[in-house]
Amino acid sequence: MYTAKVMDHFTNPRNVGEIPDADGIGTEGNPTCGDVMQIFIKVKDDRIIDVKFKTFGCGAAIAVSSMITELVKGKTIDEALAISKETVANELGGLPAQKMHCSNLGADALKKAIEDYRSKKK
Amino acid sequence: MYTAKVMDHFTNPRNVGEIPDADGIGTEGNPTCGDVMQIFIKVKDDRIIDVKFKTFGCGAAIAVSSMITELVKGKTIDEALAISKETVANELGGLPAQKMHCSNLGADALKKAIEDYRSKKK
Amino acid sequence: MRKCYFDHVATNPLDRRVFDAMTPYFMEAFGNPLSLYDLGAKAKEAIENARGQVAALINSKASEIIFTSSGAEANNFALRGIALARQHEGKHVIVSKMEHHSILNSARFLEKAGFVVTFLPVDKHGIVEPEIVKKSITKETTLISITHASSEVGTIEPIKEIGRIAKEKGIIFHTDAVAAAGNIPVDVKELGVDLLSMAAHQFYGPKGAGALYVREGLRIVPLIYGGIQENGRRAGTENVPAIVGMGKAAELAKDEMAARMEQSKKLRDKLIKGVSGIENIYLTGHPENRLPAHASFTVEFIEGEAMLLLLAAKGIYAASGSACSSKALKASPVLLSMGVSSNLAQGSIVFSLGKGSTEEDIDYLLAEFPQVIKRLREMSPYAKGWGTKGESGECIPQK
Amino acid sequence: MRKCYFDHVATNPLDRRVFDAMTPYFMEAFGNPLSLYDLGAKAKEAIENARGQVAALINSKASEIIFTSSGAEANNFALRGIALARQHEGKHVIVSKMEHHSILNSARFLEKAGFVVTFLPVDKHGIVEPEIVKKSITKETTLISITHASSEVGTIEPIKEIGRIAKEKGIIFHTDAVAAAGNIPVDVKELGVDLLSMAAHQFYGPKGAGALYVREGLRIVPLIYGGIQENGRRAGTENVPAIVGMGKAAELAKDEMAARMEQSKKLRDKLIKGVSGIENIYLTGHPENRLPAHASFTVEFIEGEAMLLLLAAKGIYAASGSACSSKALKASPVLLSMGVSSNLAQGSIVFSLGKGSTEEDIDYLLAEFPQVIKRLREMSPYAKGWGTKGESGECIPQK
Ligand SMILES: Cc1ncc(COP(=O)(O)O)c(C=O)c1O
Ligand SMILES: Cc1ncc(COP(=O)(O)O)c(C=O)c1O
Repeated sequence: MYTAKVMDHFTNPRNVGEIPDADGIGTEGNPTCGDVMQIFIKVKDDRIIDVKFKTFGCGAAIAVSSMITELVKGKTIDEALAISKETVANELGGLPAQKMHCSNLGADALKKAIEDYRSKKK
Repeated sequence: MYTAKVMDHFTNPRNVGEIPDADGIGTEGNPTCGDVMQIFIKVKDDRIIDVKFKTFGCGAAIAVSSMITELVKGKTIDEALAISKETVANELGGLPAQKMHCSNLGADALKKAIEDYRSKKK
Repeated sequence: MRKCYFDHVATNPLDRRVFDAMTPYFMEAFGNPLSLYDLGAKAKEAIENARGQVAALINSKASEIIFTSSGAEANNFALRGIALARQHEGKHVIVSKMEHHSILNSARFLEKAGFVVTFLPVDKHGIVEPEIVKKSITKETTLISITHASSEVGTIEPIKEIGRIAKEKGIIFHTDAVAAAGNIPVDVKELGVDLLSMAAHQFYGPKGAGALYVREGLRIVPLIYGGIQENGRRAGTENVPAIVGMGKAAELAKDEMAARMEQSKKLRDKLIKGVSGIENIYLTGHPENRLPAHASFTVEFIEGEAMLLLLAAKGIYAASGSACSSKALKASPVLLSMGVSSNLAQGSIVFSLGKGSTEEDIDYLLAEFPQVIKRLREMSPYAKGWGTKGESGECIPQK
Repeated sequence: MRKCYFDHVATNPLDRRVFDAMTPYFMEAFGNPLSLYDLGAKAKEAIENARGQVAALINSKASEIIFTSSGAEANNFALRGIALARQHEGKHVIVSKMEHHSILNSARFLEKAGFVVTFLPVDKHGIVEPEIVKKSITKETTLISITHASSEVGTIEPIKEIGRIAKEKGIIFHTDAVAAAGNIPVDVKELGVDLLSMAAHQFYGPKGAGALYVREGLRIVPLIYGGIQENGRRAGTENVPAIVGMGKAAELAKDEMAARMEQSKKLRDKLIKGVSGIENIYLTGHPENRLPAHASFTVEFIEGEAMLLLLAAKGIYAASGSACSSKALKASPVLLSMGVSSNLAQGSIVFSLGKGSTEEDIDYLLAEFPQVIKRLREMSPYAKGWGTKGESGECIPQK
């Protein structure tokens, strides 16, 4: 069902955890539907210098979370905002159709984290 | 489907043929339904001294015809009339349920042959 | 004793290669295709592979194949599934009198449910005339279902022509290709059909596996509701080994079709030629447009079941459409609809050859069959002819 | 790596003895049971023998068994066949919320066809209260269908008590015994049911074989129309090898039931005891009235599919009723109807043992499962609890 890449990120997820003094936190999803992602970012000079995640959800949700933290680390805020669901799915070698919609919440959680960071900065 | 006895009478039918100077001929059945039996009897001193049959029909119909000719040979008219469908079926070791009704016409054809004999005698 | 199985329209043995393809799925790769782990994925993959193989046999997309448990299920599904899905557009369905019971009785079920069904007549060769189909179409017609080939008389129907008419009129067109698929080339695009039924056991696949082709985008109401198997269109834990077997059998049928057809046709023609020499025997069905392995006759003055049994005693297996040989005790409605008289219909006999049939088998049949006929005619009160008609229309044997 | 198949409710491998019983019917005794010659008779005999074996498993007469292609087909057949046959007496049908999709979705089909369906609630253990069944009966009620045992939570329903109520009121009673038959004693007389569904693959028989028990004299409208197979009640060329396999599997299940049950129960109790030591994990279904091989849980703060995949990576095969693990992407309606909250339902996990399960398998599971839970909880934003409820009712992770 899942690609080898998905299984790799699911079984060996990168950047699991929280950032206690995060500059932004974003949460997306709903446990009653099965998937919730929480992304923590640390920003310096408009660049994401650290990122961690916590995820409640299926294999795809965990792999998506892991993948997006890898993609985003070291990127500028604008570069990070350009990452779409499709980018994440493609980087994972594809996701099953039914998982595209409900388990691919990484980009949304990231956007919320960036919003949180921006609202706090103001 | 058929008992060994039925198969024996079907594959080696007894008394097949016609009696040119028969004392009675009885026909029962309808080819559009699948089975027709014709029985020829020769009577002497109220006793059936010879009997032959011709049958259009399935294995059961042919076996029934053969069996009834065997049963009837040498019997008095009254004894012959006492032979029922059930007698024939039992002598054959049983017939499939659906064949009882439409292929077990021997007793009826025999009755008609006897009627024919009696009406000619008058 | 020589054994000649000439009843391939009834069913077929599994091809050894099909059996070998199936066996791993009974005890090793036994998983439920819905399961998420590797055992489930393996079963799922096997099904999808088979779907591709079946699709290739009829030139459809894999996604257009819905697996069923039999040809009869596929026919019920098609007829009722489309009639129900379209009932708001109209309630008129057209079938022919050549159809298999699974179509005819589904049609009768629809009648009870308030649909109007036209049962089209056929000509003496069992052909459904496209012009008659056209004339029977009304504003209410939503579905036409015509058999691709008859297993009883071998006739191949003008499906392409009827498909063109259906398309012109915007009517959904189903064909029961149970006797055709795997035995003659069947191409859903070329035929212009929207739905098509198949059964694996008709081409050396397993019993318990059938399929319905449903053209992409066509809505159909399920016959078996439940889980999301077959995209929610046919529920029940998939019969994985049987589906795998159907796929393999389809692949083999496709690869070997030309050779199988050529061989069958040669032997079949020899059979017909040989049998035609017997007195008072008639070929049924179309003389040319017929299944290549199919030879069917009516033999006058004797009855089919008796022929079957005497032939079987000689190791020759055949079928008959006589009343006594049908467990419903009715003469073949197909023969009657072709205008065969009901007493002649009792003498129906059908020989259907297979890929294992040989020239020697035919020689053996041609040696034995005339003797069987002779024996039964000697016993028949009609040996000299059907005689005169009695009051009730029955034949009175000549004295 | 050790392989522990703990998903016997999903499906089972064929028993080797069943496979051996089936094999002659693929290539040798391949005849069509309707054929009149010896090959047909042999197939017919094999089917009738299997019918007797299946009947013996549930204490019915052989003539009361109708073979189908699956449990789902048997359920569709029962529900729709009886509702239609009795529609002139009333159009109200009662089912429970514990039912399998093949019952629920057949019931919804009936609703569309103008029937009224009551979906009965259940208690926290998934029990359908007989008193509630009684209260829901109206003058229009013709059919009650309650599952014998739930494959999701293992609960065994009070079928006997409900049967008594149905009988008192003169209402036809069907039970879906797909998860029960072959695994626990099922006796149609004792249960007082009029119809009962089974599936062979649930007791080491083949996929593609199911059966519906229909009490003698009860009229049922066919689901699959066509020829006169199964006494005109279910058409289609019989899947002879699968039917033979179902018969053999039924015979073995009957003979070995006591031993299988005892062993399963012992291992299952060990499993439940071991797992119950983990924090925030709850048994689902009835603690005592449950299938002997069935252990099901909800694990708080993590999701079922992720558990399944990590367990599978350790060679442990299980099932889940979580939304993500269902291909319909909905959390198990059964769990929700038992009052399990929808976020907790995501942590559903089901272990079902089989006759090959061993003590060592349980030890292995008890060693690996807590680690899987720990790993996933470490990743979960809810590790410390579900947190507060947001406006839309979702859980907001604690900061
Ligand atoms: C309780 C119950 N009913 C019905 C079914 C459907 O059976 P099948 O998938 O064999 O058609 C199942 C399947 O597991 C089941 O558990
Ligand atoms: C033309 C045709 N349609 C349908 C069927 C039904 O197929 P099955 O018996 O496999 O369900 C048959 C069976 O031989 C057939 O010949």
